[in-house]
Amino acid sequence: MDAPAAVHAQGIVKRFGPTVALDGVHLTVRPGESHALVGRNGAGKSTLVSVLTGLHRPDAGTVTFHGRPAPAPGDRAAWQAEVACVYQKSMVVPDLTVAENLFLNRFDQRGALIHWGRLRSRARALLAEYGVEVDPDRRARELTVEQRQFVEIARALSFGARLIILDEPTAQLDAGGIQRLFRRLRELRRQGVAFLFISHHLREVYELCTTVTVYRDARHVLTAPVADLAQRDLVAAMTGNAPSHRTSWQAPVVRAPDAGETVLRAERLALDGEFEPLDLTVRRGEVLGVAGAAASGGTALGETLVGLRGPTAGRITVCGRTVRPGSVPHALAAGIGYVPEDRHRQGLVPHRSVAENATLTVADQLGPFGTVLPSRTRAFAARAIASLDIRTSGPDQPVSGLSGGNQQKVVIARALASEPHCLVAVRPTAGVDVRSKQALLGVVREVAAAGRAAVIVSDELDDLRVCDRVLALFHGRVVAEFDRGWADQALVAAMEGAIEQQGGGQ
Amino acid sequence: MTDTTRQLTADAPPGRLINRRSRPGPARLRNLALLPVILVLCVIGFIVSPAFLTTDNLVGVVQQSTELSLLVLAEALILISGRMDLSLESTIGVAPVIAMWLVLPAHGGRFNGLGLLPGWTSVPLCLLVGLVIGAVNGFLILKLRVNGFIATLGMLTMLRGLQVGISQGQSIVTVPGSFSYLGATAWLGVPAAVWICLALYALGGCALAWLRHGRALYALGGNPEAARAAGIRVDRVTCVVLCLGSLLAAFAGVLYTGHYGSVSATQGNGWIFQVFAAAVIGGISLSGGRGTLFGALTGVLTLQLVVNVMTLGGVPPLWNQFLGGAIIIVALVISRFASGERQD
Amino acid sequence: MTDTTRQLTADAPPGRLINRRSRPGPARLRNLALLPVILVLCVIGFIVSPAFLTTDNLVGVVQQSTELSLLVLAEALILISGRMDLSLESTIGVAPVIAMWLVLPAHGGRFNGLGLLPGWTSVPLCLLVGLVIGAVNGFLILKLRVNGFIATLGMLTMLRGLQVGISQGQSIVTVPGSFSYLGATAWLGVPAAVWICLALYALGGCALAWLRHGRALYALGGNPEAARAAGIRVDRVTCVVLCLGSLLAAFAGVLYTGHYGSVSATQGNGWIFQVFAAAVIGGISLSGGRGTLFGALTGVLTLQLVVNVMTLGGVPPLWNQFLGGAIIIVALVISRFASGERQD
Amino acid sequence: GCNRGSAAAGVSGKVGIDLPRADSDFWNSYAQYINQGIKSGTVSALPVSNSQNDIGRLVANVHAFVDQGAKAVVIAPQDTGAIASTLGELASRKIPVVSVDTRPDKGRVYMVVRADNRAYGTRACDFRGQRLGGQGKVVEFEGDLSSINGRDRSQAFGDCMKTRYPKIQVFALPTNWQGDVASAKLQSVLAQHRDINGIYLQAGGVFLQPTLALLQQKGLLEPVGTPGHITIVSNDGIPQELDAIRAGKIDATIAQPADQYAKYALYYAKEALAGRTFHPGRTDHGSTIVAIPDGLEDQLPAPLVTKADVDDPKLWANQLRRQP
Ligand SMILES: Nc1ncnc2c1ncn2[C@@H]1O[C@H](COP(=O)(O)OP(=O)(O)OP(=O)(O)O)[C@@H](O)[C@H]1O
Ligand SMILES: Nc1ncnc2c1ncn2[C@@H]1O[C@H](COP(=O)(O)OP(=O)(O)OP(=O)(O)O)[C@@H](O)[C@H]1O
Ligand SMILES: [Mg+2]
Ligand SMILES: [Mg+2]
Repeated sequence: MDAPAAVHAQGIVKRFGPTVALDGVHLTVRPGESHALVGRNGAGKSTLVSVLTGLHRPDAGTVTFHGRPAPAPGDRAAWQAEVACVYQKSMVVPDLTVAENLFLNRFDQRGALIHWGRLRSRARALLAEYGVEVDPDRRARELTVEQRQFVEIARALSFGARLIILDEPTAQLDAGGIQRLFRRLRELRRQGVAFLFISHHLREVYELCTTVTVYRDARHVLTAPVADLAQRDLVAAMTGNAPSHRTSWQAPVVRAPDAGETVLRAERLALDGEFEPLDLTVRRGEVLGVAGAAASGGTALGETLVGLRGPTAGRITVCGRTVRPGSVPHALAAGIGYVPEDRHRQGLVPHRSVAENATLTVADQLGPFGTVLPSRTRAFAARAIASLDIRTSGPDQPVSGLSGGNQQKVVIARALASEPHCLVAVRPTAGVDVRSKQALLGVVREVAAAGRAAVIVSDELDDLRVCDRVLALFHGRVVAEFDRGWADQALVAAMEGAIEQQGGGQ
Repeated sequence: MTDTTRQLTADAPPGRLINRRSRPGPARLRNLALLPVILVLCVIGFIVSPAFLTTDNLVGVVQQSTELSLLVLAEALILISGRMDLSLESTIGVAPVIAMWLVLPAHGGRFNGLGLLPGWTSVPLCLLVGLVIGAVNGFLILKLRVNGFIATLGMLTMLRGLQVGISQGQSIVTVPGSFSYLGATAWLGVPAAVWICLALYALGGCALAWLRHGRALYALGGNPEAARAAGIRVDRVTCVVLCLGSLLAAFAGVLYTGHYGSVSATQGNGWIFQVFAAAVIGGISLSGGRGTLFGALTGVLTLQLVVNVMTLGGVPPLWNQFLGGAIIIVALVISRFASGERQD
Repeated sequence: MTDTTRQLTADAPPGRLINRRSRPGPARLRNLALLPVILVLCVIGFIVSPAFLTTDNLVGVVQQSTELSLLVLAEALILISGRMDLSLESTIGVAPVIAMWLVLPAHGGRFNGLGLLPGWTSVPLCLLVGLVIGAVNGFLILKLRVNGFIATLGMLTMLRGLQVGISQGQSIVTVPGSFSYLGATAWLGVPAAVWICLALYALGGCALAWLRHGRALYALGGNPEAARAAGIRVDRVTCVVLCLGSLLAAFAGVLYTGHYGSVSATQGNGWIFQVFAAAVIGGISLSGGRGTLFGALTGVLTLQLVVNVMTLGGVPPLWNQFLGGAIIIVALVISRFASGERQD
Repeated sequence: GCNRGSAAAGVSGKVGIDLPRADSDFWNSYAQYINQGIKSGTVSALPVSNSQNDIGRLVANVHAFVDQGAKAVVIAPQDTGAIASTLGELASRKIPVVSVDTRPDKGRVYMVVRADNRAYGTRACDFRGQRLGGQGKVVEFEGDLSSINGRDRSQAFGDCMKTRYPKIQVFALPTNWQGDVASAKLQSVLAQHRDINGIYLQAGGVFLQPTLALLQQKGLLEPVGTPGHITIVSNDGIPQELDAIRAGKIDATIAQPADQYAKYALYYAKEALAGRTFHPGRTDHGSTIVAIPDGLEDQLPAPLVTKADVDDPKLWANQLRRQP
């Protein structure tokens, strides 16, 4: 209580048009403290981050750093001296080199000119601290998502600020990456740096943080030491419901009938440079997991199954009929539904309504003769909104006005709209809050229970837990297969290629 | 599961919902953004000259808008699907010329064609030429993946050159009967071109609102990757839109030729800027996925009314162009503030 | 953990890293994409006419490129920072006219100015007018947040109208001495304009490569939010670039006026398309954040060589424009495949 | 084509000829006559270039001519100012210049071959004034105010109307030489004043058909001589105009002599190569050479064509007709 808080925000109000994103919230992070900020999608966490880093000016309220009032809104240098941040949105410039992205606008200058040689060597050293082996001369657009995320993290941490904000930094990282990040964070914490850490993975909160603040519906709910708060109480605080007994979702024990007929089958399917020939069978009532870290080829496998990419070899059949390779419409017609990895890139048409986005795959079923009847569209969307609990002002709201988790639900609604025989979902719960995650995984399970099938490609254990069977993918090869009841360690080890198990696949 | 869902929905703070329902929504406002501008222009026109509000004058304004408005319709469809086509302004001239070249007799006239085909084929031929041009644009943009703006700019120059080459730079004044009929007849006292144009706009508007493929355009323009992942055949739809756009431009050429009784080598020269201006002040986004045909139509009318009011008002010829430019900017600013959306 | 990483990296096919080091990288390739085109044009020129490879002819080509290349320089900077400015093509005419109007004596000449200011101020005045135009563009785009394409299109029309209004549509042939000097002197046997132009390109290229504010343009064009978060004053830098662009266009106006010995009312008319074409086939991306000035310069030279070779080769006049358009498309396709990147 | 090695010119040297544009009827006729002249061997010419109404291109083309060893140059600069410095350069290289249709504002020329555009405006005004008996309302389609010919015609017409027929009301409509703009504006004016009784088209090529089409649609296209007829005077003398005169749709046109332009452009180029000099005064082809500040101008006659003399075989448009 003696040293002034690293950051103290009081009575912050922020409105976007009619939406109140923050409603008089407060937050205090003490020096050297690692403070978690949690809440459901759209609770206002990212908005607070923008306010704390000077990107948005609050409509009301004050922010102080170490007891001093926050810098003037335009004075970015002063803000950067106070606080560094990894934003939820990608803040790399795709056409600049990695080195330049790391030192954007704070170049190593001798006189007026930028000294590129020194900049590169500094960049190389900085990246090496995180074990990221990237040529600093490469353009950022050529990096993988994970590498890009590390570039942003390295940049934020290199400012030497005493306060660092990380808004969902782990959403794009695999387990190894997360461990490397955490080690670095702990090191910094020992040096007295304070953190504000935002994540939907409560496990990470318990692992890293000492204090937690919960926001709900733009309001502050509670702040407490992490140690004093059981996980189910934390979830209850986030969702505003009485504590339930389950904290991480487990598939119900309804076993799929073993003799269920094959819904989706891939034979000797291969894509050069991504994954080697593999076989894969999903039966009626079954959820198949494909576990794989960032570069394992899992995403490519998912995209190949749904026709976004053409395989270099092999065959895909749905219910015995061969699907034309590399064609989304045919895959869709054959009964494959798709939840893409990146909803902003492949999932949503931002300015169009929730109804339109949700019915994008079934536009041919909404009226006779190629027409799309507004009444049917709305009815369709209303059903989806109700059954998936999408928080929206109505089917006509533009989908860009929804929070991340709700946007994700719209994407899932879109995939389910066509009533697919087999749902293929790539990291379906990325950036989605706990409650929504349960709901979404529940939906996947329901699909299976209704006698259909699903494939989940993910590296999140929570996602994989709902699966009946999990294939572990490493560097494009199936290295292991697990049945229900696997141990976390074993699966993680397999994903990281630590065990070369008895040649996977069937 | 479903129980929880119900519960949650009931939980949502009720204030928010009501709030959103009551306001008309930016999308709709955007379409009406130009109506105040048109109203003001009408008032000014009425003050400036009593002739403004006569049927003759207003029908005249509308008729003069027909060809431009068809190009705007074409460009609007293309813009909504996230592309651009500059070559429309040449298509309006080259398509009729090629059609006539194939149809007109090889001897005797001022302009000697090839006389390969009978006269009644001239309109279909003209449309066919439009289709072919659209297909070439589609090939360049979708197969070769070159920049659409510059590719169609090259096409603009090339097609204009083709027209000059074929017509030997002359105006062609022997216009086939079917052209003249479409361009110059009146139905119910209003030029046929106006009816056709309105019908095409209505058709296009309905297609965008209620047809599967119409809605696909918005998805395509808003986020092509998402559209692809949702099973829309992106390249095919884009190609169809490009062809359709050129087809409409060729049809505008038919109307133009009929209306003015000749094809001049400069037909449509410099129109593309007006086309873009009309579309954008009418609320179509240059980056795709946003806007309506109704908005585009108000854009065309605004531009045409400006010319009409300036003529009636007897603006000094030397300052005509200056005023025209200034009014575009003012209309743009008004349309931006009336719709309340940033336009970038 | 770190061990695993090391191991993994070691596991990676060794070819990759080496491979990466040795190839020049797509960014660099992109800059050189037009060199083969230029080479081919030179060979054709040489075959077509012995006059092509004479110093006289080549210097002529370069000199005729100066004004266009300055506009392309201006547009390239603006495009890299993620904006567009169509009004440059009017600025090149209106800025000298306003300067002369203020400077030329009120009586006696064919064109009567106001005679407000002494003659030596004409060049600074002209540049000042450029700055003001840039500032107006900046105000429209950054403060009023209207669409930049259409706002500057409105400015284009308005400024052209202003020029016609002020000059009464006449050419002004009494050109101040400082204009003529800059536009017509030769230094070391090569026109001064060429030297100045090269110097400005070199300066611009260096600024983009080694100055903090130069790099800021790429950041701005590539991801404006990231640029803002990194502390770049987005609006201020954009405004400066817009002003700088108009300033360069005004300076191009000085050179043009000196070069041709007069300001004509149509000065620069229709150039903007050429400016865009040169920039894009030179590798500048219309969506911002990509391209170099060297590339843009090769774009200008390509276009100018095409005209020169066609003249020397005696292309039939009627087919001149057709060929010109076709060559733009071919150059675009070549530049796309040589750089290996999609251009959309 | 490949004319490599042919640069070793004949005794008299080659002539560089630039055409101003390829998209107008008038200039294409001019181009035809030029080609005929070259074929018939009047002069030996370099490949004919076309500057597409762009002064930069014109200058580039002239440079290319010089580089190819042209000994005389024939141009038609539509921008009369911006050619000044090029003329200076050509003068310093002692290359004579024949300027067709326009008189450069500044710079030495060997000969300007043109009809007097101010005379066009004045004649059109007089014809109109007499037909209307000094009263009425007249619409004038102005070309592009930034073109000297358009400006000269507008000014002369306006001045003449003001001084000689002050009771005639003139509506001057700027059109940028565009037919659709002209039609739109005429329609607006007609809505305002149904009693328009005269129209002056500054260029028949672009304005004629749109005007006729509009009048037809409005039911105002009465034949010449009937009551309610709107007097139309056009300018250019292209074949379509003569057809319209024959058909009684328009009253008159001022024939801008494309054939004479071409013929005398080549003629003066040839004489320049031969080193002949001319002096002000009447010529043997019914025109007058006058002195202008930096050279001479041969003012070719530009006859006003009416129904009476529309079939005159001397008119270039009628000659054109007889060609295969
Ligand atoms: N720029 C904006 N314009 C309008 N509304 C916005 C904007 N940014 C955020 N919002 C709204 O503010 C609310 C809070 O959003 P915010 O991004 O802060 O949520 P969050 O807690 O970060 O959610 P998530 O966990 O999904 O990241 C949401 O309802 C969102 O729709
Ligand atoms: N009403 C709105 N109008 C405009 N933009 C909005 C609106 N609401 C939200 N946004 C934008 O969409 C985003 C949605 O907020 P949110 O943070 O919940 O999504 P997200 O979690 O960022 O998605 P992801 O986790 O994939 O990055 C906001 O950051 C904001 O930029
Ligand atoms: Mg967030
Ligand atoms: Mg999120």
